[in-house]
Amino acid sequence: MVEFLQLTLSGIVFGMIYAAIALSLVLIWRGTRLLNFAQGGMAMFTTFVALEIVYKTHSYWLGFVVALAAGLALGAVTELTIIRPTLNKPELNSVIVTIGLLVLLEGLAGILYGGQYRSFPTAFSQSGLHIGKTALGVGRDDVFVALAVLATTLILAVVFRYTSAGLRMRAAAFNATVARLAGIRVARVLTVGWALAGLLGALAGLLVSPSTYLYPDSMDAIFVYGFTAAVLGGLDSPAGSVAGGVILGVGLNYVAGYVGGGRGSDLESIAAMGLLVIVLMLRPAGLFAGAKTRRV
Amino acid sequence: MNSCSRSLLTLGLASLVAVAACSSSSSTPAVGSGGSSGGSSSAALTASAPGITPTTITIGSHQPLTGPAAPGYSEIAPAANAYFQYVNAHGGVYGRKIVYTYHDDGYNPTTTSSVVHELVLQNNVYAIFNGLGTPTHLAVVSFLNSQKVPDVFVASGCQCWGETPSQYPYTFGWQLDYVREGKILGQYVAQHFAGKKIGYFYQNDEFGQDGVKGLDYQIPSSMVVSRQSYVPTNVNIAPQVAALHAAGAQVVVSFSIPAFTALLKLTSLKLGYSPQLVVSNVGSDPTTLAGLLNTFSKGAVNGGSLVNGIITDGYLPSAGDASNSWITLFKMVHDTYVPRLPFDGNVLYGEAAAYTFVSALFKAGRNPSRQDLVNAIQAGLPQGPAIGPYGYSTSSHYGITGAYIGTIANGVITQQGSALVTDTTSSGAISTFSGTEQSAPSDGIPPH
Amino acid sequence: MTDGGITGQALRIDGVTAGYGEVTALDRVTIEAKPASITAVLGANGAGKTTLLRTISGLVRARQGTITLGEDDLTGKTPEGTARSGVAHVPEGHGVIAELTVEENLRLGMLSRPVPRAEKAVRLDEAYQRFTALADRRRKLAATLSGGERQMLVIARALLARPRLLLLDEPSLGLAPRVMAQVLDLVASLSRESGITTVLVEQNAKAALAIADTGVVLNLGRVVATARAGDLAEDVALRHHYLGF
Amino acid sequence: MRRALAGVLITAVVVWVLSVKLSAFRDFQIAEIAAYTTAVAGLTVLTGLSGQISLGHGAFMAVGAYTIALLMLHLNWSFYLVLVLAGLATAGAGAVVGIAAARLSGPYLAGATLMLGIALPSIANAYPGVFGGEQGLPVTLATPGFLGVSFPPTRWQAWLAGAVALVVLLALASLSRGRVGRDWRAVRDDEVAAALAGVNVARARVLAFVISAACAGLAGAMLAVITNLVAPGGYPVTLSITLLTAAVIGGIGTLPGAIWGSIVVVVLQTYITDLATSHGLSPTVGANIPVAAYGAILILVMLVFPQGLQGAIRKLLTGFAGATPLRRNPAPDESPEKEGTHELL
Repeated sequence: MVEFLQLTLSGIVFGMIYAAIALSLVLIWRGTRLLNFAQGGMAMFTTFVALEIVYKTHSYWLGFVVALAAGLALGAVTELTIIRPTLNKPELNSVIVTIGLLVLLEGLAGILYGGQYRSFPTAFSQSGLHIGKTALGVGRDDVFVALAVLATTLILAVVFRYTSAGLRMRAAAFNATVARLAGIRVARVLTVGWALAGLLGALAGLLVSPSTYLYPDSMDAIFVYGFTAAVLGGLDSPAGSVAGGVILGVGLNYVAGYVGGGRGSDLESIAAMGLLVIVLMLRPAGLFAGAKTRRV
Repeated sequence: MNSCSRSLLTLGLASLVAVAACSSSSSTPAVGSGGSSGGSSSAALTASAPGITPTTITIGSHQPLTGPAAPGYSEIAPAANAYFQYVNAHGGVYGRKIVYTYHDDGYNPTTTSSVVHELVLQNNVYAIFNGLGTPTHLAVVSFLNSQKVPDVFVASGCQCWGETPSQYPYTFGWQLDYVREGKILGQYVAQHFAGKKIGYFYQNDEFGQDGVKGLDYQIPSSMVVSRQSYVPTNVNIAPQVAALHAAGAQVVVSFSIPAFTALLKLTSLKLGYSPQLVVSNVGSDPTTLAGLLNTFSKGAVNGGSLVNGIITDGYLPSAGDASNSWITLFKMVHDTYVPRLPFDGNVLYGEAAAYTFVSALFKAGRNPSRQDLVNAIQAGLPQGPAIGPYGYSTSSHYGITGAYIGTIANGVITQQGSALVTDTTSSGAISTFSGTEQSAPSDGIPPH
Repeated sequence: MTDGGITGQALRIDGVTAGYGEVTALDRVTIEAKPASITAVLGANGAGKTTLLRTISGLVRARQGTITLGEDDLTGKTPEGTARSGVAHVPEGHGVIAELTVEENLRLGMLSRPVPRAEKAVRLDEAYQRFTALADRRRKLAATLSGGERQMLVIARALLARPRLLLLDEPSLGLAPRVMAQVLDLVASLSRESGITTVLVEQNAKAALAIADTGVVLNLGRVVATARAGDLAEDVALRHHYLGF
Repeated sequence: MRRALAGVLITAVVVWVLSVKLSAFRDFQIAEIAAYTTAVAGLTVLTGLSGQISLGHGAFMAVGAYTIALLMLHLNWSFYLVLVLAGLATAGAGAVVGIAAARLSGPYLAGATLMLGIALPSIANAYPGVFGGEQGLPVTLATPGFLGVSFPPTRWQAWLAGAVALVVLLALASLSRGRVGRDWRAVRDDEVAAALAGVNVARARVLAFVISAACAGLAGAMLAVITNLVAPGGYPVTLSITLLTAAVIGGIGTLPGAIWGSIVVVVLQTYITDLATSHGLSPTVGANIPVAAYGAILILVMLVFPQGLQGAIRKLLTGFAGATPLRRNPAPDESPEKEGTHELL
């Protein structure tokens, strides 16, 4: 029972990180109908930036803020320079461009920062929390991780739902032509979408790197699970991202903890595929697919 | 030193002209093979084998310089190369300079196959040295043996390199294999923690599985309460640690890479769980571990103290042991040629392997064929920096066969008792090594 | 409906050529529309009617010729730009964003130029008073609306922008005859009340001409006839040849 | 069809001449390129013609490779028989995946196939008893006796892989020109219209997966022979992504493009690495420069040659007039909403 609690809680923490990546993918998907394969690579890069700042200034929070700003900038610059020219080209071109960007960023990180594992600081203590004598299996910092992602998601949801900036972004995402005819500068909105996605990715990088170490490929596996979470939840649904992330994080923890007699971690990717296949067979556009998915 | 090497170079150039003049006299006699014919003026240097010219010896390797295995392992080849540069600057190997070409394979066997084909077929290397990784190197071991290319000191503790010289006559292991390591650690655990509950935590590949095999030869299965494995691509090991905790394991024996040793420590911290850790050599480098744990435990405890008390084994001197002559030598080489790398277990590993290779090259003679190198190693190598003796013979291509048990304290592995040697069988005894450790040659060049 | 001081202005399309790739869809088209008039653009499928509207609003770029609205040169402006200049284009069939609620769709109409918050509320209220069917559904997704309600929604949205020029592409498409009549009546009364210059593309030429001041007939991208709506409706030869009634 | 046949014959001659003239290592590279071409050709048909994306084709290569390794190891059957069986086994796997995939649209299919590409090789790790675990299984193919003892094995592999690739290319060319290809294109352009025109949409989509998977299986089998080993480490996600990259860089939906793309991914990496090492750069920098350069080149090619290399070549040959986009045929007045939207992925 204690083990179940521990598995659930630590699963939620990892799930929230998958959710952050998933959310950034959803932001870009809704705006540009494009999967950004460089999302993990961008997060890795901005986290290296944060690490440099932390080493130089010994201030975690300064590094944190700079990394978020770097994420915004990297997202916007990426959209303006290499994504925009591909948008009216054959559809896969922009995907290959994001793959190229991923490889480029990993190469650059290797050149600038070397290929070693670098430990990344946490915001709060990692020592485990207890209720009475029961260890929860998560530390104060894990609580911060979960809350940070949740808060960011909620802020985004409010902005999207209740502000005119949010309305512009949603309109541009759902129907670019109508949005333009309503006077919305769709191109600018897309850039903002990429910038926000960059910010979310940077947040994910900052939050996950203490538990994964930082190195050029460190976000690859996280990206794959984040992508899986986005697909599970439905690529048009931010709420789906969070649900998908948590379901994946907790589900994989149960598989690793209870299946295969100590060798469950081998089965995790197989379990993730199984989960994905089952969900998609029942709901081909993800768990949170809207009532109306037909699109012209 | 400097003028000496220059004169050797001139000699080399002269002989190059001589060879060119003689044109196609391909059947070069192998001069001074296997012997210690280190005499200065005996025979001219010739292009005695592919990759050998009168002035150079070109060797190749495949290494994970990028990709998931790069952290840690990408230091090894530069460190080995640093030692080769040191040798080159101090007279080379009978005047020849070692040219070390190592290609990145990203730890992908398909790429390994591609780069090794290039090294052998295109770059005509004399030998493949210290190719890193079990799955990667398995992709090229048959090719290298079919091409009769010496495949020496594979950087992996798989039994595959040493067990069957008849199948792979050109392949040689070097580091302590994981089964022997498991046996030595297992014996220690069985003796010192009798009656305790033991848990295993291991990387689910041949490294961890062979290690567990060795452990099981020594630890009664009734003592083992939980066996948890991980895959290196998945950093979330909370489930495994929770299971070890739930099973009440008081001692956890870990066959893990340093990152996962650190994660094991960290995740235990979150559970308020502090078992005695016994960690294989691969995952216990104190420098690396302290670095990985330092920022983790920010505020609570410091990284160095988290590492204290870990029990491990070593087949080379500990990098933190400044009084050891080998460490002095390798630290000096490190500081001169690759000062930007941390002086940790990986750097030490690369330099020690390179030292062993140079030692073998000297033994192979002034103008060695490829077979001469193989014969020289099979005839046995001096122990050099290793703690235990090499197992090289015509019937065994195992490298180091023994190790000591040590405890980490203040960034150094402190040796407990004397070195132990054993074999890879389930019943083979573990005995105290009767020989003595050697000290490093004063000029840093293997005696010849 | 208060019109905020904006009255309709003259639309001048002068020698405009436009198309897609190698296809020329409009060939030196010249049309003039008086302020606060309704111009019905008629013609068979592929005559270039939709392209004409798309060129005015900037979705298609004119290769030559000029388009002016009052004093404003619209030539070469982007759709965002023409929207800011007071052009409201209701595209054929696709004008509603089904994933947004009714009210959000309406709010889209007030994004092209800054509108004070209080003024927004006033305009929305007016819209709901005029289109009562929408008022009941304001929190519902637009996806739940019927075809007629959707058409109401897009027209209401266009009006919220307080446009100087209203471009309507097939507003009656797919509607039942009774609903279609309502929609066209609405267009006529809007033009009369608020003095908006309107360009109306319609398949149903007879119905369109009934409310229009001027009729323009396009064929294969060229203007083949321009006349008072009443005159056109009576020109039997033209009707048979181009308009099919 | 005659043009395709001519193209294949010319390529065969070129491969033969190169394999004889160039060094053993170049033979090895030719064999690698041929194996990649086989897989990329299948993928380019799947994605470019039938409009379905796969980010998990590496998994099909693994299926082919393990089939050949297991059958040769345990049953000792002839390589040529086993090669055909590997193709068939992978076609079966393709059918299973294809049936599941038929319901999924662009990004969902991408996600599902990506997980397939990751999960399938890990099965080999989970069941080491059968699949040899991380160490994998050895694959050895002897050079046939009639070529003599001294015949370089890499040349034989180059011929073999080249022959397989050319047969596959020819088969795909004839398929894509026939009714099957017409159906695929119809399904790709508009499923509803295709269904109304009497095309069995589901069957067309599944068939594309079956054929494409079979090609990947053959490629995997050949690559196993060339590298002497099947191990899960040889089929990482990056392999699947590399295949897609090769298809798009070469020119998605074009068979010659499959060859160009494969040459790029096989040769470019080696070439830049050699360039970097020869300039004596520091090891970490030297190893990462090829990575960064490769990424930059991918981006540049896509920006400069949006239709891929085959598109660029065609443009060059036809003097800027003939290169028409493969997808997107804007029907001006009918579908104004298409503009600027991204559908497949």
